[in-house]
Amino acid sequence: MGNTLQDDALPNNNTLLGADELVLNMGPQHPSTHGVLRVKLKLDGERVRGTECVIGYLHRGVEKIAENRTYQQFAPYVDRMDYVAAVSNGLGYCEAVEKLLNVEAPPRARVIRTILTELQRIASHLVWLGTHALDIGALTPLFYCMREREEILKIFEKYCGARLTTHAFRIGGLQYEAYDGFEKDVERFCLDFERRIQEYVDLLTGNSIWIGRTRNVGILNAADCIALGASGPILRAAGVKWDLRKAQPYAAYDQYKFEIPVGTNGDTYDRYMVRIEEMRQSRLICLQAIEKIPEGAIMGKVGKVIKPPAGEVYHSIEAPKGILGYYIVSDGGTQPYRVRIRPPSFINLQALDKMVRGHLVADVVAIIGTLDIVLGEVDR
Amino acid sequence: MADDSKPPQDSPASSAPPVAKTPAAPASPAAKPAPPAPKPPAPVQVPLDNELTRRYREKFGPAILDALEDRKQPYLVIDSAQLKDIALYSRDHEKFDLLEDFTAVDWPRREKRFDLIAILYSFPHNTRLRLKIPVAAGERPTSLVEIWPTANWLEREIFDMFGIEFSGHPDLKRILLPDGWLGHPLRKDYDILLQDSAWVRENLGIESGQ
Amino acid sequence: MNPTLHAILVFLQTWWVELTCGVVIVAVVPLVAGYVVLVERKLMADMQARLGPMRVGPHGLLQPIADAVKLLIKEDIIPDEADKFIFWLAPVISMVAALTSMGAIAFGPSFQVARDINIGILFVLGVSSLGFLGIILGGWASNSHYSILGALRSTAQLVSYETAGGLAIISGLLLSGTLSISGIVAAQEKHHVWFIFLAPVAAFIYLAASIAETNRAPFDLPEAESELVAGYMTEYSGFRWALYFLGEYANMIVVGSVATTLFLGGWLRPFPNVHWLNWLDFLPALIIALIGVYSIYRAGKQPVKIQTGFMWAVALACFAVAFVFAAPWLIQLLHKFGLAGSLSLDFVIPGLNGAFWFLLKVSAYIYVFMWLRFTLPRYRFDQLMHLGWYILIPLAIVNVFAVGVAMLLEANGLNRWLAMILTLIVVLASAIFLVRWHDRRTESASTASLAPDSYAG
Amino acid sequence: MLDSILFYFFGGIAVIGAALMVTSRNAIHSAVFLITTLLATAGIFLQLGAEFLFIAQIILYVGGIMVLFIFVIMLVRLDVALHHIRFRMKNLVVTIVIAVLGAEAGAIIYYARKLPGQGLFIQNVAPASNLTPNSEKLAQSLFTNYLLPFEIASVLLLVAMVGAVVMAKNKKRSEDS
Repeated sequence: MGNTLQDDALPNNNTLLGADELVLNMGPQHPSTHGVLRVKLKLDGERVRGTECVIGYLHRGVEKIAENRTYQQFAPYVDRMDYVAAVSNGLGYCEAVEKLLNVEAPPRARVIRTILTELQRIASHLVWLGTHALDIGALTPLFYCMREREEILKIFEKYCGARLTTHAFRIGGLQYEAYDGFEKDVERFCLDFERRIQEYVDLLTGNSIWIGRTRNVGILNAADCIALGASGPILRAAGVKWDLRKAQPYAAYDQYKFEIPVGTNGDTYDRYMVRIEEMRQSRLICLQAIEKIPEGAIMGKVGKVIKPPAGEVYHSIEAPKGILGYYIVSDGGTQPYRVRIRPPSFINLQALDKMVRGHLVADVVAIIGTLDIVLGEVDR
Repeated sequence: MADDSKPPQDSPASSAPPVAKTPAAPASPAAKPAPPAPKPPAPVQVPLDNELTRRYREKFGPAILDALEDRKQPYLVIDSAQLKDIALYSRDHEKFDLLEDFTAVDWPRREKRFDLIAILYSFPHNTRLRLKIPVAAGERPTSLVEIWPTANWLEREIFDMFGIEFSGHPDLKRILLPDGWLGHPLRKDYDILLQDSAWVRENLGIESGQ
Repeated sequence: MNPTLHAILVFLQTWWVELTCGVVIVAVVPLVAGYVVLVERKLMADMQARLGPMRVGPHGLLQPIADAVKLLIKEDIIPDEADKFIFWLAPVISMVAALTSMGAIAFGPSFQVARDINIGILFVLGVSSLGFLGIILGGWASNSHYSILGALRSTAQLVSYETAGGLAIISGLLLSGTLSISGIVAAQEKHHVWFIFLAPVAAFIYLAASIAETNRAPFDLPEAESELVAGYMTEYSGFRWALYFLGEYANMIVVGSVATTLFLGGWLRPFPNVHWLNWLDFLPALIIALIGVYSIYRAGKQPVKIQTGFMWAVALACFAVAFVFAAPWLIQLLHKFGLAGSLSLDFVIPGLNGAFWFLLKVSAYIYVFMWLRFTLPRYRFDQLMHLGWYILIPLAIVNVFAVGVAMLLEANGLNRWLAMILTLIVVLASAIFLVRWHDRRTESASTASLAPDSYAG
Repeated sequence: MLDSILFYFFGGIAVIGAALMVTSRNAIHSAVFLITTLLATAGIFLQLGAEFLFIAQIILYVGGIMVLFIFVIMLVRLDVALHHIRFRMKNLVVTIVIAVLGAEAGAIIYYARKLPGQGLFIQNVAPASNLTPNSEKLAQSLFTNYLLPFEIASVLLLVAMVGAVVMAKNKKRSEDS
C-alpha cells in the first residue's frame, strides 16, 4: 500500500518506449469510474504496475455539517452519501441515534424498516450489476436492472414521496404508516423478481466471455480482505461466512431465515455470484416480512427535541456495500458533538491497488465495478 | 491524563486558548474564537472490569489509563506511547482482526486535545472494542498501517481532518481535501471563512469577500 | 463537333454506369450509415425494453439527419498538442478507404463501379484495410494516452484478424476459383449452393474476423468505451468524429457485402435455379409495398399532424419504389392485352431484384453484428489476441486444407455433400481440440502469474 | 488520352510525395508521404492494367509494411535518434551522394538512347484497355515456370519469421529470469 507515483506529469506519447512506465490518468471524467474517482495507473504496456486513487472530488464535509445540525436535521444528509442505497444509510443513522438515546423503535417500525432496507439492497445491487456489466461491455443488463429498480423506487415513492434520497426513517421509528397495498406491492415485486433474476443469470452467468473477464480477476483472499477492512460481498466472496445481519442482528433481522451466500475464490466472478444470491435472499426476507407485519405504533418514545445524554455510541449495519458504521459522540446538547461515518465504499476502495496489480487496464475497469463503490459515500 | 468522562480534568490547565497551539491552522483575523467548551458529560459511562480488561491491564499495566463502558459498548483509554504494542496484542492475542474504523474527536479545551478512536472487531468472538487514545496537539502517534493495512487511508483522513500526523505512515498526505487546503476542518476551532478569505486575498486582491 | 466535347461525350457514354454508381455511393452511403445507426438504436432499444429515439420525426425517423446537422455545427476542436496535419488527415483516410472499397462491390449484377476488375475481392479487402491507417494515425496525432492505446490495440487487432479473415476468404475463393466478384456469385449459381453451406467454418471465422475488423462489440477494444473512453477517437469531435463514425458503419456495409458475396450467394435470390420458385422475383415489390401500407396504418396513429404527413410521405416513397420494382411485370401484363407496343423492361428485373436481395442479405449480416453487440460482454485484449492467434488462425488454416481436400475428393467422384461433411468433421474436431488446449494453457498460465504476486500488499 | 492523364497524375503525386517524404522533419509525416507515393505507384500499376500488382502493392506495402513502420515510429523516440545522426562531415557526404546519384541518372539517360528499341522515353504505348487481364497469368507463371524461386522465397520468409519469434521469445525469457 501507499505507493506513490513520483512523476505526476504525463509524458508525451511520442516517447512511449523511452519512458519505461506510462502513467495513465483514469478519471475523474471517465465513463467507468462510477462518478468522479480518479485513478492514476502506472502502466507497463497495458499491464498495471501500481495505482494511486485520488478522491475527494465530491467531498461535502458531511461530518462537519453534522456538528452544526440537530440530530433530526442531519438525518437527510446521510441519504446523500450512498445515494443508491439511501434507505440503508438512514437505517444506520437512526438506529445509532436510538442507541445513543437508549430507545428502541417499536416492532412494527422495525419490520417495515427491514422490508424497505432489503428492497434497497436489491436496488443497490441492481445498479451495481447493471453498471458492472456495462463496464465489461454488456450493454443490455443495465436496462433490465433499471427496469426492476424502477419498481422498487415506485414502492419508495408511494411510501414516502421520494425515490432516491428517501429519508424514509425517523429517529425512534417511522413517520409514515405503510400505505394501503404496501404488502401487495412488495409481494408482487418479489414474486416477479425471481424470474427477472433468471434473465440476468441467463445473460451473464454461463457466458464464456463474462467468465473469462471475471474469473481469476481481482482476487482478494479472506486474510487480505480483513487486513484491508474490505467488507460486505467482497468479504463473503472470499469465503468468510459473515454478515452483520446474522452476527449482530439489528432492525428485525433476527426474525427471518436467510442464507449468507459465500464464494470460494474471492475473484470478480465470485463477487458477482454472491451479490446475485444476496438479491435472492433479500427477496426471501421481504417475502417473510410481509407475511406478518406486527400491528402497533410506528414511533418510539422520542421527544420533539432530541437531547441524548452525553456519551458515545458506535453502531454499524450491513449496508449493501459492506459495514456502514456510525460513531456518534454527544455532549448532551441538541447537536451531535461528533459524527463519524464509516463508509464501506471508502474502505473497500482501498483494496483496489492490491486487486489490480499485474492485471490489464481492462481489468481495472472490471475491478472498480466489482468493488461497487459510490463516490458520494467515498468522498462524503 | 485526561478522558472526556472525567469532568474535573476537562478544562485545560494552561490559560492559552487552544487555537494558538495548533500549528497547522494559521491564526487569521477572520477566525472566530474557539467555540465554548462542551458541557461536561453526565457520567453515563461506568467503569468496566471484565476478563478482557483485566487481561489488558495485566499485560500493559499503566498504559491502560481507563476501562469504561458506555451504553454497553466497552472501550479502553490507552496511552499513545504504547499504541502499537497494544494494537499488535489486540490483533494477535485478543483476535481483534478487523480495524473497523479509525477516527478522532477534538476536545479543544483539554490538555491532550484529541482522542484517536480505533474501533476493533473480532470475527472469532463477534465482539467490538474501542481503543481511545488521547493525543496532544503536536504529538505524532505511531501509525497502525503495518498492523492493519486498512489504517492507511483512515489515518490520511485523520490527518486531513484533524492535522494529526502519524509517524511511520508510508504516504501521509491529504486525501479528501485538495492539497492546498488550509487548516483541518473537523477541528472544533476550524473556521470555514479561513479558506474563503485566503482565496479572496490571493485571487481578487481584496481583504475579505464577506 | 468540338473534339474536346466529343471526347467528353464518348467518355460519358462508356463510363456512365460507373460514374453514376460512384456518385450514388458517395452520396448515399453516409445517409445509409446514418440510418443504420438509427436501426441499431431502435433494435438495441427493443432488446432492452425501451423505445429508443422517438422525438425527431415519427418514431425518430429523422434522427440521423438531426444528428448530422448537430455534428456539422458543433465546435471543431483540435487539441493544442495534436499534430494538426495528421489529425486532419486521419478521419479522411478512414472514410475514403471505406468508400473506395465499395467501388468494387457488386450491389447487383449491374450496380458496380469497378466492373471489370478481376481481383475484386482482394481490392475490397486491401482498400478497406487501409482504413486502419486512419485509426492509427488519428490515435497518434491526438497526443492522448487513451488515443494511442486505442491505436496500438487497433493495429494489433488488425494484424491478427486480417490474417484469420483472409484465410477464411481463401476457403471461399478455393470453391469459386476466381477473385472477381461477379465470378464468385456466378460460381455459386453454377454450384447450386451458397458457399456458407459448403464452408460453414470459413463463414463463421469470417464473421468473427469481420466484427473485429470493424471494431464492433464484442471486439470493440480500440474504442472500448468503459476502458479507453473512446479509444482512438477520444479527442475527436464534431464532423471529424462523424467521419470516423461513418467510416465505421460504411466498413460494416463493406464486410457485410464481402460476406454476402462470398458466402451468401451475392445478389442471387434464394434458390435461383428452381423455376417453380420464380414468384420470389415478385417478392421485393410486394415487401416494399407492404411497408408502405404499414406506414399508412401508422400515419393515422401519429400524435402530430406533421408526423402524419411524414408517414404519408414515407408510404408514397415506398409505393413509388415498389412500382419501379413491379414495372416490368406491369408491362408484361399490358403486353397480354396488346397495349404496350414494343416496350419491355424485362432486362431491369435481375438488376433491381439483385440489388434488393443483396441489400437484404447485407442487412441480415449487419443485424447479426448488432445482435451480438447487445448480447455479449467485451473481450479483454489478451483474450482477443489469444482467440485470434491460438484458435481462429489455426482453425482457418485447417479449414483451407479441408476445403481443398473436399474439392479433391469431389473431383475424384465422391459426392460433394459427403466430402464436405467428412472434412467438416475433421475441422470441428480440430476446433474442439484447439479450444480445449487453449483453455488448459490459459488456466495454468493465470494461476502461475498470480501466485507470486498475490501477497504484494 | 485518359491513360496519359492518369499516368501523369499518379506520377506527379508519386514524385511530390517522395520529395515531401525526404524533406519533412516529422517521421510520421514522412511515413504518410511515403504511403502517398506508394499509393500513387499502385495507381500507375492499375492504370497499366496490372491489377494484381496494384493490389499487392496496397495490401503488402501500404496495409502491411507501412502500418508496421508507423507502429514502430510511434513507439520509438525518433527525434533523439536524429540528433545522434548529425555529424560534422554531413555536407561532404551529401555532396558525394548527390554527385553519384546524378552521375548514375545521367549515365542511364545517355546509354538508354543507344539501347535497341525506343530508348528510355517510349513514344508509342499500347492503351492499357487493350491489355488482357493478367492476374491468372501471373499465378500460372508463378506456380509453373517460377515455382522453385517462389517456394524458396516463401521458405526464406518463413525462416525469417520463425527467427524473429525465437529471438523475441529468448529476450523475454532472459528478462523474466
